[in-house]
Amino acid sequence: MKYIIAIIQPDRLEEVMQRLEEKEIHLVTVTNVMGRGRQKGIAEVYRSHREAGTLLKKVKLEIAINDAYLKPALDAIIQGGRTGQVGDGKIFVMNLDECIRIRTGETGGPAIG
Amino acid sequence: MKYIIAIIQPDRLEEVMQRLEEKEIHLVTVTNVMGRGRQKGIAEVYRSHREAGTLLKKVKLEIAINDAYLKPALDAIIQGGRTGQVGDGKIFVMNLDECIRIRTGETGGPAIG
Amino acid sequence: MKYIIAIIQPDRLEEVMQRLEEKEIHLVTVTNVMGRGRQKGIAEVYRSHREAGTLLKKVKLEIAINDAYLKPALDAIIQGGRTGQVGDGKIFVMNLDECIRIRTGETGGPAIG
Amino acid sequence: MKTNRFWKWALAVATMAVVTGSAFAQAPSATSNTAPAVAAIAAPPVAAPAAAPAAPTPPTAKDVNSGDNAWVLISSALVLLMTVPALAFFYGGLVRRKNVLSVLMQCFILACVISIQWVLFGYSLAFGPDIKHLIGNLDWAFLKNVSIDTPHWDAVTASSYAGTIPHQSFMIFQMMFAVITPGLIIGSFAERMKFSAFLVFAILWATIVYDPVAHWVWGKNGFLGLMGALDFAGGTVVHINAGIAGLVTALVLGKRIGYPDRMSPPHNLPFAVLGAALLWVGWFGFNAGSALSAGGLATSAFVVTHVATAAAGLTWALMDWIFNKRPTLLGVISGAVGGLVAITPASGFVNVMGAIGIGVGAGILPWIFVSIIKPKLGYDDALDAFGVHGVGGTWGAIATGLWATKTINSAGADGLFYGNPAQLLIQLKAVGVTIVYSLVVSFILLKIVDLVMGLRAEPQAEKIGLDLTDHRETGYTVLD
Amino acid sequence: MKTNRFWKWALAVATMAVVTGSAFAQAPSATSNTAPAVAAIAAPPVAAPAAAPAAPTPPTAKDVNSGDNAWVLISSALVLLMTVPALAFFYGGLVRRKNVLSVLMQCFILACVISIQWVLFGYSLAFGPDIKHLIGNLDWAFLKNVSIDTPHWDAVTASSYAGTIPHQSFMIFQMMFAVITPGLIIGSFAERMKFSAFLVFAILWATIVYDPVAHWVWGKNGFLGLMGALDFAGGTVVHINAGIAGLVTALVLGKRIGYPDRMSPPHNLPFAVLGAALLWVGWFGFNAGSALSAGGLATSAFVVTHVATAAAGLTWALMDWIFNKRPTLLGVISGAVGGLVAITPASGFVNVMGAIGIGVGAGILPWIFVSIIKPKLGYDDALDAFGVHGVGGTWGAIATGLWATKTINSAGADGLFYGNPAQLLIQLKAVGVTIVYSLVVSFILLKIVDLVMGLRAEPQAEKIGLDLTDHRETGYTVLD
Amino acid sequence: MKTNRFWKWALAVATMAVVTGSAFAQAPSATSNTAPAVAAIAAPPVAAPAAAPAAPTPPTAKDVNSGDNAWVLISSALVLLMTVPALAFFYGGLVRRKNVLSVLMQCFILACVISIQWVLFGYSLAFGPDIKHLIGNLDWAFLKNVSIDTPHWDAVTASSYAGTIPHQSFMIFQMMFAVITPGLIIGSFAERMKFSAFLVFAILWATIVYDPVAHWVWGKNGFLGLMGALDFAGGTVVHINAGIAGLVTALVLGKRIGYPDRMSPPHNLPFAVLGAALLWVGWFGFNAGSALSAGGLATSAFVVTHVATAAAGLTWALMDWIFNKRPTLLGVISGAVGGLVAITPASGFVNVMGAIGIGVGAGILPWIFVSIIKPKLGYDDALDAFGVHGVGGTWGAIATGLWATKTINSAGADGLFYGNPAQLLIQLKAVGVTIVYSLVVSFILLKIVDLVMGLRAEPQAEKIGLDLTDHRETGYTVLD
Ligand SMILES: Nc1ncnc2c1ncn2[C@@H]1O[C@H](COP(=O)(O)OP(=O)(O)O)[C@@H](O)[C@H]1O
Ligand SMILES: Nc1ncnc2c1ncn2[C@@H]1O[C@H](COP(=O)(O)OP(=O)(O)O)[C@@H](O)[C@H]1O
Ligand SMILES: Nc1ncnc2c1ncn2[C@@H]1O[C@H](COP(=O)(O)OP(=O)(O)O)[C@@H](O)[C@H]1O
Repeated sequence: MKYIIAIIQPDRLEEVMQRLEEKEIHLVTVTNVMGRGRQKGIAEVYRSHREAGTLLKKVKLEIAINDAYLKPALDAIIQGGRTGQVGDGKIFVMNLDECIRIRTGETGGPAIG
Repeated sequence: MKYIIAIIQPDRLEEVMQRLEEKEIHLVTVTNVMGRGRQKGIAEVYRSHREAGTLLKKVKLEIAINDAYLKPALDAIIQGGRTGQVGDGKIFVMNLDECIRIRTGETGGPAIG
Repeated sequence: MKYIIAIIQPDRLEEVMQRLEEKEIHLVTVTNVMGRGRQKGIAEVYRSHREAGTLLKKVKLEIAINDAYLKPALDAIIQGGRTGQVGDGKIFVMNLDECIRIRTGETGGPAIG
Repeated sequence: MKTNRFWKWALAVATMAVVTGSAFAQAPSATSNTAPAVAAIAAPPVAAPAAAPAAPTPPTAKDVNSGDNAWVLISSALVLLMTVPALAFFYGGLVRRKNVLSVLMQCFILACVISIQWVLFGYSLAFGPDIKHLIGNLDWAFLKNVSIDTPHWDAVTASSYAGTIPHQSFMIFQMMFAVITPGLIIGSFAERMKFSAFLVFAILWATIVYDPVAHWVWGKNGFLGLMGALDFAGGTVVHINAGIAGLVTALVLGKRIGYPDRMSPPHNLPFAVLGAALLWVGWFGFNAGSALSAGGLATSAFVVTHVATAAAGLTWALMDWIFNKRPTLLGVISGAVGGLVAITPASGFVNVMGAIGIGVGAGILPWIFVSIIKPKLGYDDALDAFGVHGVGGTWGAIATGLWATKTINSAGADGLFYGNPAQLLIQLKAVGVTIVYSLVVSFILLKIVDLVMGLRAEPQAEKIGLDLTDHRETGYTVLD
Repeated sequence: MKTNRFWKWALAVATMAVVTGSAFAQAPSATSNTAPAVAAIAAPPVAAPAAAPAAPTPPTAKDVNSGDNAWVLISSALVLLMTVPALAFFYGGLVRRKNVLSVLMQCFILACVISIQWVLFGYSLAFGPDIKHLIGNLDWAFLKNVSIDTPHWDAVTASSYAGTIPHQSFMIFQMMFAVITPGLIIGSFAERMKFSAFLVFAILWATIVYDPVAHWVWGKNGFLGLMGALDFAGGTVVHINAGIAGLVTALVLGKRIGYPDRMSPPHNLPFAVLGAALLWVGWFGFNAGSALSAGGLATSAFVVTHVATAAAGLTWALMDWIFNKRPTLLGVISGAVGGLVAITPASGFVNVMGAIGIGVGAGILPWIFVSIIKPKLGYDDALDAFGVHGVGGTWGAIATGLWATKTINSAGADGLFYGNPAQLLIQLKAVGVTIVYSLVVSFILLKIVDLVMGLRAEPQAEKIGLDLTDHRETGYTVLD
Repeated sequence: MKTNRFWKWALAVATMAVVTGSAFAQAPSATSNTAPAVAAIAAPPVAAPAAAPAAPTPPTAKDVNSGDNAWVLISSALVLLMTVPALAFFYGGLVRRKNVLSVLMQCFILACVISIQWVLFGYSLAFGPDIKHLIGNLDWAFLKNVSIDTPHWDAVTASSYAGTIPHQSFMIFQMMFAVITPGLIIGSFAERMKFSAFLVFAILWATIVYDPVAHWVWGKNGFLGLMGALDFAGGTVVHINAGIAGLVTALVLGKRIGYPDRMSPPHNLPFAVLGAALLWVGWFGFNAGSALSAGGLATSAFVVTHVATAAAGLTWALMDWIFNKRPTLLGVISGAVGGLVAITPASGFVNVMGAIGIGVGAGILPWIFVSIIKPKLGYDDALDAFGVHGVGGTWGAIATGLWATKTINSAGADGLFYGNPAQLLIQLKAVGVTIVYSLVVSFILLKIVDLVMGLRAEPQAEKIGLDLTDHRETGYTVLD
């Protein structure tokens, strides 16, 4: 089992979700985050005082997934999230040791979906 | 050492926190998240325009823990978080390589608690 | 590759970011979180009703990094985040299996930076 | 499916047709040309709220004083402001995020539905020609006989509700009171009452509780008014009335799930501050507008309203500081609202030092109630509608019997501190009558509505929040 | 670099010098001592908006009635309140988080820039001495001949815009209308128009569309007014005019990226409620203030405004309840605003039952338009400026021709329901003229601005949000 | 523990007893029947603020003009609105999330505490019978001799503060000025001053700085007024006074931790916009209300206030556009507030073109100060109370000496541009006196408070935020 963390542009969220859906990956957790990356932020100005503005709004997706679904999930995120411009974000994949469904107590692969 | 990520219903937070407390697990980090799962959201309607509303408010707990405490922690979360209805959420467990207490610089098991 | 999760005091964020910058670690994702730790919260009072107030505002940093940068990153966070008082927070390190840059499709070490 | 749709449309169209038709049918009788044609030379405008018996000539359009009318109109606007947005935000900021819209919705729909009730029959019940000192008759239903350009005139008592403003100005000013009173109750049952049940209850309560009580105190020949009860701007009619109804509702509905230990704090305290501040500003219309003219009485009511509020806000802050170690913002605004409530019945009868006394009491008594007594009794008056309006209103009605003085308002009376203990007794009687009536009738109405449609939201709905379950909306987006 | 800086400063200083200089130069002619020295005994103040022809003596300072003036001044303040903060928050709460400031900015800058336009020449174009029934001349530019202490007097028609208040009181009251009208259009093009293009368009539109239409209807000898068109407070001039311009803008600009399926819901619905509530309160100034005096007509306009709003809010809620299963808060406030819009032209001419009829219609027609027709047609009127103001305004203008009655306002006319079908025709003509003119000229202006500077924000800017790209600011911080 | 509790309660009860007792004791003397019984036929109401010497008859209740009184009462409500919620939200939106309540609390408690100070002795010090042109005596303490139904009359100068409204109307209007002035200072020391120290400082400052300066300029026989200084609505008394005090506080308290590089931007810019918009609306009460009547002078003050504000908002936007590439919303609202400040002293003396000149200056000068000079000097005037109020107020006071003209107000004077350079000198003197006095005394008061209780919050408290550390509350919930 794998745990995918993806940081994407906020306005790509809908697109990515749809692509995941198409690949039958329905379960996902989404968080508002701020990111500092290569993309230069737009400097904000308040009463002529410039704020560096290095942190940009991003959206984080977390998806726990069985190994068989890893490739489709990554493809979906890349297809949905790519605009080709700096700031598109990253996908991180970690090993997931265990997964439990709270409602039923199921564990492992069956619990994940 | 393990790193637990649990997605639960917002209104079960207090209950879960209390159960963890009872098992002497005091340290936890909480985040507001939105989740898409099996639970169907309630469609919102704005000027007769229906919003799909697939993302529901959830709460994410993160707990870094020594292996001995893993079982009690999982039990506490399951007991506190279970309502038996779809949407109760998931627990994910990952391996934790290292843990450092910023204040003291302690590392490993002793730093975690 | 490693995945660093650090929970720090909100008002140390700028300092930590600067220290990371100095060590040429530019990429980071930041999230608002609430934490329960050893630090006692300040009890809030509403119309004489005391709220326990165990959850305190914290900031979470996530940094994916090549192994060579792990030590400098940890140092930067500790230096920037330490005040010596309870509540300074923790750093957690996990193993990162894969990293993909959405924009280019690059993977592994080169994608991380 | 198709047929279903058809019937819905038919219903909608029929509704419109009926209203439109009736509008047309009623139209001619609702005009203003009912003023007597007698070419009487009008008496000079009288500043006192009850015209002196020495001026028995019915008023004509020439009596309308533009300054007085401007004041009452702007006061009416200020009292609407008190319901939406002021009360809505005061309460809305104090509930949890998931219920903010439900509270705003309740306030807003009241502004709609009670206004219609009022022009259809509510005003006539409350202020129309008296039936046995208990209720108005329906002569003024649909605003028949309520002139737009001549002041009201009551032939029986040879007096006017307001001798220098058009009758409809008085009507609309009073309408805003009828709107806000059921709004105050919301504070007690917030976060757990079904919207449909709320709506039915509010309409019934406005008709069966508010309208009669208003008639007793303020209507020409109402029995509490005849008895000599002093209530300048609504201590009994508005605040005790609503406060008691709130208490009953809180008891009948039961506690919110998780009360008292697992409730979140106010989700947006600045909203509550915005509401409280606008309540303060709007209350000048409520109290000083109740002079129904822009002379010295309005000035005096304005001043004492402000001073009592200031004193009460400060006192609550000090109570917090002394007993809870820190002055709190929620405390200051609660105190200020308590002060506004308490000075309301007294505002046309007391001087500045009386106002300070009333304000200090309004900072202490509700504080004790909310901080000490309520937790002991353990019922869930969610936003302290009873604790602030019921307790504060009772204190104010009694305090009027203490500090009232004829040097401020010759049409009023002296209170205990000015050598007239009888007035205190009268005030106590009026308070007692209002409490008993509101308590009993509110209870009966709640039980009826509960039987018919159920008062309380489903537990699941309460957990998810009423915004989503009752209205299919959320207050704020999370993701951008 | 240094030289660049220098020129910027030079520009700034020069601007100031020019304005300051012109201010001084113009100063003497802008004073008030232009009132005729004739020692005429002034006629008693006349409450009706158009003075009777039997009183042909030009007014003097003694005619100023303090009650009327107080009412018009506070009404002016209320109408400003309608633009900032009311309209700004009504619209601002409905857009996405990333565009909230862009909407607030548009409203705020209008309050600045149109006010200046108005004193420089706008007022003179709209209300100044008539040229061929089409436009005012420039005699009142820079407020020359606009007295601060005597009422307006038009020698040609031997009548006054407002016989009991200083001419400048009338001017500032009308200014607030000129400010809010282009503000209403914002609802149509929100979230995608470039700020610079917006600003240029707004100034042009105010000058070339608003000022003439205002003259036609309200200016002395304007052709629609002469024709007998009734528009008490701006159904054609303000709401149809802005609604149509909104429709055109929505069509010319095209849809927002992602519309209709991937738009987020309102980012802060309580803000929209705050805005709607303050619109309601402010609208009393708009409508009842249009009586330009504080007598019975103001009272009547106040009452019908309130009642129509209540009826419309309630009706929209019921429509939602019937057809969408749940009453919504956004629905109630949309209905209320629709009711305010629809009663506007009728507010000085109809009675309470007419108000209910108009309100019910204003709850149904915009509902149908917004819920059923707009989605079918598929254009992106972002916040329904056309759906609410265009449709509601048209309904109101027509309904005035149905329910108007001389029993309310003898200076008005009877409508169809009172036996005068001719009035309905006149109303339809006035509506038609306004629609055509606003449609054609708005379209031309938009095309010109598009050619010169481009109307629409870059797609990248639209995605990031206009707050950051156009103003370098964000509405709310995320991290603390 | 028990005893401790006992004493707390004893303290609370004692407080109430004392106030109640004194309220009763003072009551008789606070009534209104102190008006001379002379049955003088009252002179006709005079619109000019200072009654002409040709009307030396003391006024009676019959002189009260309902229109004027309505205007002054609603103006008083508007000026309260300026403090809460307007100023509170303007400042509250600009600070960081963790300090929002501390700012709201400061504004709210001022509305409470200064109001009490004012009725107890503040009003008497500022406006009571003169002592050596420096201060009022205590004859009007507890509002003794301040009538609710007759206008003020000063036998010495045979003139009235306001001849057509009850004395208490004038008193309450002035009270709102006394409330907001220390409120303005908050902008300078926001986010770092201890609440207790703030409270003590504010009360002292109101008494020792505000009351005397108000007396000098506005009190009968105050020396700056006698000298001929023109300050219609408070350029020196309110804005320079508060601005300078703000500068001193900023310097004495030192910078916030992390200033200037690590401060977050405004946490809720829409709140600041809400505040600014309501300030604009409320300021009509401030300036046009200062006419103390609803005639031509009120109209003129209303118009120039609006126009100057519009011009200043627009100018700041243009300055931003030229020098920072983009017009900003914070810029427009800062400019608008600057314009309101600058026109304040001039509002009863200048015409519309003067208003534009003043407005443009108010958009440029504070901009330069805030954008260029402040960063160079490096002190931390957190929300630019000095930059906007101090600088804008000084500009306005001076500009009054440039553009004032007797054609607007015959009781005023001509300025430099109207051929009277002497007036400019007088204005400069008044400005100088105010600056020096405010600077020196504010400094001494701050040092005393610092010695006694410490001015500045602990560094730890500053980091956590004052909401939690000083008030045990948070503005918004995160979870839920
Ligand atoms: N190594 C990393 N660790 C944590 N977050 C990262 C890392 N790299 C990128 N991110 C996140 O991804 C976002 C986009 O990265 P950026 O460098 O701007 O674009 P791109 O990936 O297209 O080069 C960043 O704002 C940050 O939130
Ligand atoms: N595989 C997963 N990856 C990420 N998040 C998940 C996953 N499965 C569930 N979740 C989270 O848990 C929440 C609850 O899941 P849901 O399927 O609705 O309920 P249940 O677990 O009771 O079947 C989801 O809203 C989502 O946030
Ligand atoms: N084991 C843990 N698991 C998850 N979060 C933790 C853990 N330990 C600490 N934290 C986070 O770190 C924050 C600071 O911890 P705390 O115990 O207060 O301070 P310190 O680390 O200085 O002893 C907590 O509020 C919590 O958010």
